[in-house]
Amino acid sequence: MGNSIGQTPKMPRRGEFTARVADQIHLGDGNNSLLLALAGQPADCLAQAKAGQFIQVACRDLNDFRQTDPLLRRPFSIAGISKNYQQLRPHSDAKPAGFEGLFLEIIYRVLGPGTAWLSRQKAGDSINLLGPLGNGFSLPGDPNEKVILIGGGVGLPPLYFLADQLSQAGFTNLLGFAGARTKSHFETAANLAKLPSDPLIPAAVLEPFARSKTDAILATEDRSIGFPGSIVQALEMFLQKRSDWNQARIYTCGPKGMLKAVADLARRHNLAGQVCMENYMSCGIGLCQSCVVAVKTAAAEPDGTAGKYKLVCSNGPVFDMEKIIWD
Amino acid sequence: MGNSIGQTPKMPRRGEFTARVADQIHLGDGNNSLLLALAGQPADCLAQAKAGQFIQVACRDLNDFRQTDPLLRRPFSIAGISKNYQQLRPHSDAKPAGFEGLFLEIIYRVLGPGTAWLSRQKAGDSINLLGPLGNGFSLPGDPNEKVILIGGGVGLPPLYFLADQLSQAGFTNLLGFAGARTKSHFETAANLAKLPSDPLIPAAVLEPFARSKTDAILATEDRSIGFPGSIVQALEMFLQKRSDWNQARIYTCGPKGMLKAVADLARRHNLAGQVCMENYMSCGIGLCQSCVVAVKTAAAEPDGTAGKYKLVCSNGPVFDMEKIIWD
Amino acid sequence: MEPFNQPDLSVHLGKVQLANPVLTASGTCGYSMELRDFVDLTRLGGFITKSITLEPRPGNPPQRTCETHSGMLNAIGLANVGLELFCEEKIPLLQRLPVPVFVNVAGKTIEEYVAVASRLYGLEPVRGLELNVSCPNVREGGMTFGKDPRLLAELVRAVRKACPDTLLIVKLTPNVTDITLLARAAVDAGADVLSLVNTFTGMAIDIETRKPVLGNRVGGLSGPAIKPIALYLVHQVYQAVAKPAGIPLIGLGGITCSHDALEFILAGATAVSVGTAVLVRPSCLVQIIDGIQTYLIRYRCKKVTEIIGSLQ
Amino acid sequence: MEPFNQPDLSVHLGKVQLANPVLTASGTCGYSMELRDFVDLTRLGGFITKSITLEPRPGNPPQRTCETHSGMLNAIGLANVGLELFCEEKIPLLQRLPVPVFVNVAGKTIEEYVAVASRLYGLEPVRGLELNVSCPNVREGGMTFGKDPRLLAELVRAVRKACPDTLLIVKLTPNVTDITLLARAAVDAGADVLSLVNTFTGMAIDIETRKPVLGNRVGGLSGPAIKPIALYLVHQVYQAVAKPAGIPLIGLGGITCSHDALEFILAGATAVSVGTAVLVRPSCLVQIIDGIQTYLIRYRCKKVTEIIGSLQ
Ligand SMILES: Cc1cc2nc3c(=O)[nH]c(=O)nc-3n(C[C@H](O)[C@H](O)[C@H](O)COP(=O)(O)OP(=O)(O)OC[C@H]3O[C@@H](n4cnc5c(N)ncnc54)[C@H](O)[C@@H]3O)c2cc1C
Ligand SMILES: Cc1cc2nc3c(=O)[nH]c(=O)nc-3n(C[C@H](O)[C@H](O)[C@H](O)COP(=O)(O)OP(=O)(O)OC[C@H]3O[C@@H](n4cnc5c(N)ncnc54)[C@H](O)[C@@H]3O)c2cc1C
Ligand SMILES: Cc1cc2nc3c(=O)[nH]c(=O)nc-3n(C[C@H](O)[C@H](O)[C@H](O)COP(=O)(O)O)c2cc1C
Ligand SMILES: Cc1cc2nc3c(=O)[nH]c(=O)nc-3n(C[C@H](O)[C@H](O)[C@H](O)COP(=O)(O)O)c2cc1C
Ligand code: FES
Ligand code: FES
Repeated sequence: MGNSIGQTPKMPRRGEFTARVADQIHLGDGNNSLLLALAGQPADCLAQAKAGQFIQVACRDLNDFRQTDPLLRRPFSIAGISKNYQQLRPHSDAKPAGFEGLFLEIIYRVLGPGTAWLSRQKAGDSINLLGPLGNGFSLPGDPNEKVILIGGGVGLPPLYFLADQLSQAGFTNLLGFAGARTKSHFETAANLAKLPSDPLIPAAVLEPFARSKTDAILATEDRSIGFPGSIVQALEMFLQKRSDWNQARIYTCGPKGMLKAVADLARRHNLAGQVCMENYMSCGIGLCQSCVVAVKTAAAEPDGTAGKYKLVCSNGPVFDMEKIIWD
Repeated sequence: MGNSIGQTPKMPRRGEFTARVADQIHLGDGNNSLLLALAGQPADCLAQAKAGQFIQVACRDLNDFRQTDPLLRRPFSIAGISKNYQQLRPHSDAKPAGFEGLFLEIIYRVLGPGTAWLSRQKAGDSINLLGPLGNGFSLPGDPNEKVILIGGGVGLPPLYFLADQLSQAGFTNLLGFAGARTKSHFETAANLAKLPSDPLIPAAVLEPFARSKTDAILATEDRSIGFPGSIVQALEMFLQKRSDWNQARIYTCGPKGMLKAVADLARRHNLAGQVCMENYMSCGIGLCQSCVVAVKTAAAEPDGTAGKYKLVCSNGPVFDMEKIIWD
Repeated sequence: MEPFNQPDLSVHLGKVQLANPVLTASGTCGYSMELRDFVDLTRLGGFITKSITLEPRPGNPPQRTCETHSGMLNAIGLANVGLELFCEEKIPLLQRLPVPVFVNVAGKTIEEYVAVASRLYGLEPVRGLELNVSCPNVREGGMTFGKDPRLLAELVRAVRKACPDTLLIVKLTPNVTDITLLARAAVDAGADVLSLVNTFTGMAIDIETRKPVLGNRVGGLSGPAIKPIALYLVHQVYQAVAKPAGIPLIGLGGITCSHDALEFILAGATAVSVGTAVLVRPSCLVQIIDGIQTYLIRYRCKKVTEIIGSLQ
Repeated sequence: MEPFNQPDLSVHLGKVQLANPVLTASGTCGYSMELRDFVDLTRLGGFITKSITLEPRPGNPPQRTCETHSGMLNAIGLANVGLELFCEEKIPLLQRLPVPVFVNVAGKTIEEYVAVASRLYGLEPVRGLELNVSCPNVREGGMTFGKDPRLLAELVRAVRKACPDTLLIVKLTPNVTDITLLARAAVDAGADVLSLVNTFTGMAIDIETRKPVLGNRVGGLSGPAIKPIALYLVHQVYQAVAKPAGIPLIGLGGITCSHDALEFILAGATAVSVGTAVLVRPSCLVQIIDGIQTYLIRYRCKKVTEIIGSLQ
């Protein structure tokens, strides 16, 4: 199934693969979860992927040379990887027939032609991808450390995957902060029955966090559910109330405004953390130099980014929070 | 369902419509039959369509302005029109639920990006079309006249529709000549059990002709079924044997080489007839002047084609055979 | 008075007022009657005809067009009925169109342009002339004029002299090193309006026959593929020539939706023409008008003229 | 001896032999190591690096690229590590590549071009230099050289003098009225090979912010959208300059598959470069090589050189 071209015999770090759609389910608010199946040995490098890494998905049939619009691939964070279908689809009874090997989940929001195309793909259809790309989150050294995962909208998927990996690495003090525009974003993923009356009390409300025993706090900007306001405000208020979390490590992903607010909060509270950046990408693999972000560094870098720019696709997408120049 | 923009209140001659896919079935040899459903009054002008007319089909979602490849519409002959589903799908038990109004059939071969897209459309999907376009065949004045319908490959569909219309107009001496590369072209449409041992004896072998009581003679170039060779050779030999058909009117559609051979044969046998031309089209409605074919005329024409060129899309696609300059 | 919330879409091309900024492009919209079953032509800002030449022209040998990625090549070769038949048969039809009509004129020599322009001068319903000095597909398409500022100025002066108060639009070719030189030459010689761009010279090869796909070997590229280049050229001409000289521009090249049209307007186009997209979906013309209106309402603009050239 | 049915794909760019006609394009393939997980680089005909300038360049402010219909705009601004770091860190990596390497050189002044070229002259594994005189995105991109035949000749002569027997490739811009004038100037001044085309200057506007999408306001258009124009320019330069002068061409602009590559070869390109398509799918490079081979077998050609410029 998977194929990668021009690989050296040893296990490749990453490559080009043809995945098959195992299933696709509609979440709330125009979001879909797409489960890709990859069979065969070449997919092994994807099994090693770290949370924060992403894949570049061709949102058209690359073998049809007569159709080249939309031209470029689209980047999506890996939302989960497992050889066990049930782990990624806890509510499904059985694995869809005919799919073996590795399952890789992406969660995306339908915005333009690329995601519209993705949303039309059905079980059994082929999808070409490059991955795993970029550098993932680095986990804290001590599994007893408290960890806060804070994300907004389509910034949440890499944090779900991070919670999986932290949990597998023995971390138990995990707390998710999930923000969205409105409650329908959480429609299928949240167990609203478990929602505590005080929105700042963590609970096992959000399924993709709950699967790795991570309680969560929700916030919606239209105040329709959870904390009324931005998820960063929620974190701010939470930290004021809960001094036991004042040393927590912070991992975040989401829209740029949110990331900046989180970085700001972390600086004020003297918390260390990492941010998973998004940026406009044309290649995702360090070829085009599109995806630069300004970082606090002076000297020219050997990787082709001279001076203040770093490539989100290759040097990131995960960066230490305090390194980013937020403008 | 159907909508046409900027129409005068009286019934429009033609327009832009949004049809829904009622069903799509695979015929042999990479050919598909697509049944479109059009509801509501605007579709009335399509109900008036004549055999030989065609529609221009957008083989992408025209409302997604971010995706413009393949850019141009694709022309397809109308293969059948009916308010009665069963007439176009005699072998289906019941009309698919949810489709009312007019059914329009096209039969096409998957060749490039446009037809590949079409082949992926499923029941319920929307397809935008312009039609009915061009001028159809003109029927002989006397319903007792003998009529030969000779076509090759994807040139057959307009002849199926013509047989329907001739039959409805009371013609009974109809004979179909159907050529293809190989027998799989006729896979689902032919009733091979009824195939006579002498391939030049007409029989009710081809379903879309048989539905209008038109016997047919088949030919395949790879000699896998029917007359071994080209369908024009088959007609030539048939006319030699059957002098009773020596006054027949001829209607033809197919690849250019075949049309030229038919026109040649008609000239030699002194038979009158019409040819339905195909040509590379960019608009299908007389705007771009792409689709010219050389015709025997000297003076400049008021329709924008000066001198020797006529527009296949607007002056045709049906022309009197002897008018075409075959080069 | 416009009703509340209905922005004023009207614009002026010189002394001619258009109800809205959306025009047809020359050569893709015939003489208007071809379109009427598919789009409400009374909604248009204006109509620009296919190029008219002094003598009728059969056009180039087929294949005349060919699809490319998000675009198409054409080498029609200015096929048209010629001036006399145009006046006789098309003008009466165009008279029924309740929107301003502009006739696109092409020729081999200055004399030919002048002959056609003089004949059309003052003829109802012709509200202006668009000089095609940029057809890449025939030697007679005026491309020599379109690439040489001195020749272009000579041509424009001659037509201006023959038609002193007609609205004179000059349609520029993009196939030049510096389009602003041509724009300036046309304006200095008396053009009232510039339209840009015509097609880009291009080619496609059939690798099986090893021959060019088009009968004419080369053709002009149009459609969404060229939009970024066309938009840049409109921006450049607006900044360097049109804005300082107070000359309105008609922007075109790859427009398929109101989003595209608005990009051209923000870049400095007073009006836009739609060519290739009309071949695909005539009703896009009306959708573009409606989309511009929706945009203006969304941003609470009272008039479309507020946003012309408002790119920051 | 080639085994039966295996056509000879090798071509010569001057004295440098390539195993096949497929090269990377400058600026879309990094310094090669970025690609190795996705494509077998040993299969390539040759490798052309990102443009190198004398000093390191951070490049333009983001947003630096933007997708368009079947194409993309880029305004990277020649971001690169600069000559010294290139020699120190990239050259050793390029040495491991078992295919001919060509370094693309850009500069503001003739002196800068000469300084970079002289430093690279004779350095292993550099088999030739490609002069970028056509970057639309920075004033220092050499575009002034690329548009003026006299300046271009001066530049080429200076580099030729500094590097007497290096393979000298000059990469032309398509943004000119008559590309053959530039081609001829480069050849007369000592270019061994011409490569064409670089990107077309273009623009995209965000209608919500009313600002250009790109930080640099304008950028260069590449990808399938431009293929018909690029192909025509290669055809034109081949007929007017390259064929009579016996100079090989590297054709590029929108190539994504072997079909596209073959069109360029039939039009007169001895080799082709692939840019934007590599950003999408690095393995297309190998698919293009294989596709050319299949085509030659299908038409029973013994050598790819048989079909170069064989357009009828
Ligand atoms: C490292 C990374 C990880 C991402 N992970 C996810 C994810 O897990 N789930 C998800 O829904 N989205 C994710 N995104 C964003 C996703 O790539 C875009 O939503 C998608 O490309 C939109 O494509 P489209 O064709 O549907 O819409 P388009 O019409 O192309 O774009 C819609 C909007 O998205 C922006 N956009 C377009 N292309 C990109 C791009 N390549 N990078 C960033 N923004 C873009 C456009 O500027 C526009 O505003 C990620 C982006 C990056 C860079
Ligand atoms: C009046 C008319 C009626 C037609 N009726 C039928 C029909 O009933 N069934 C059917 O299968 N086909 C029919 N065709 C042909 C059909 O339009 C083409 O097969 C189709 O456009 C191919 O599109 P594509 O994107 O799949 O392939 P492409 O890759 O675009 O084309 C594949 C081949 O078809 C040729 N072609 C492409 N576009 C056109 C075009 N607009 N007109 C003619 N040839 C073209 C190309 O030159 C190429 O050789 C008809 C054509 C015309 C002009
Ligand atoms: C089929 C076709 C025919 C054309 N004929 C003419 C013409 O006769 N005169 C002219 O000035 N421009 C002609 N053009 C150019 C268009 O008016 C327009 O400048 C160009 O196509 C770019 O706009 P578009 O991308 O919207 O099509 C023609 C274009 C096409 C596609
Ligand atoms: C992201 C990007 C960066 C580029 N950088 C350079 C460069 O540094 N030097 C150069 O000569 N050309 C550069 N180019 C131009 C390409 O080499 C090529 O000429 C152009 O993109 C057309 O080919 P394509 O359509 O195959 O991409 C760049 C193109 C792109 C898309
Ligand atoms: S997206 Fe191309 S270098 Fe990062
Ligand atoms: S296809 Fe455009 S005029 Fe016939």
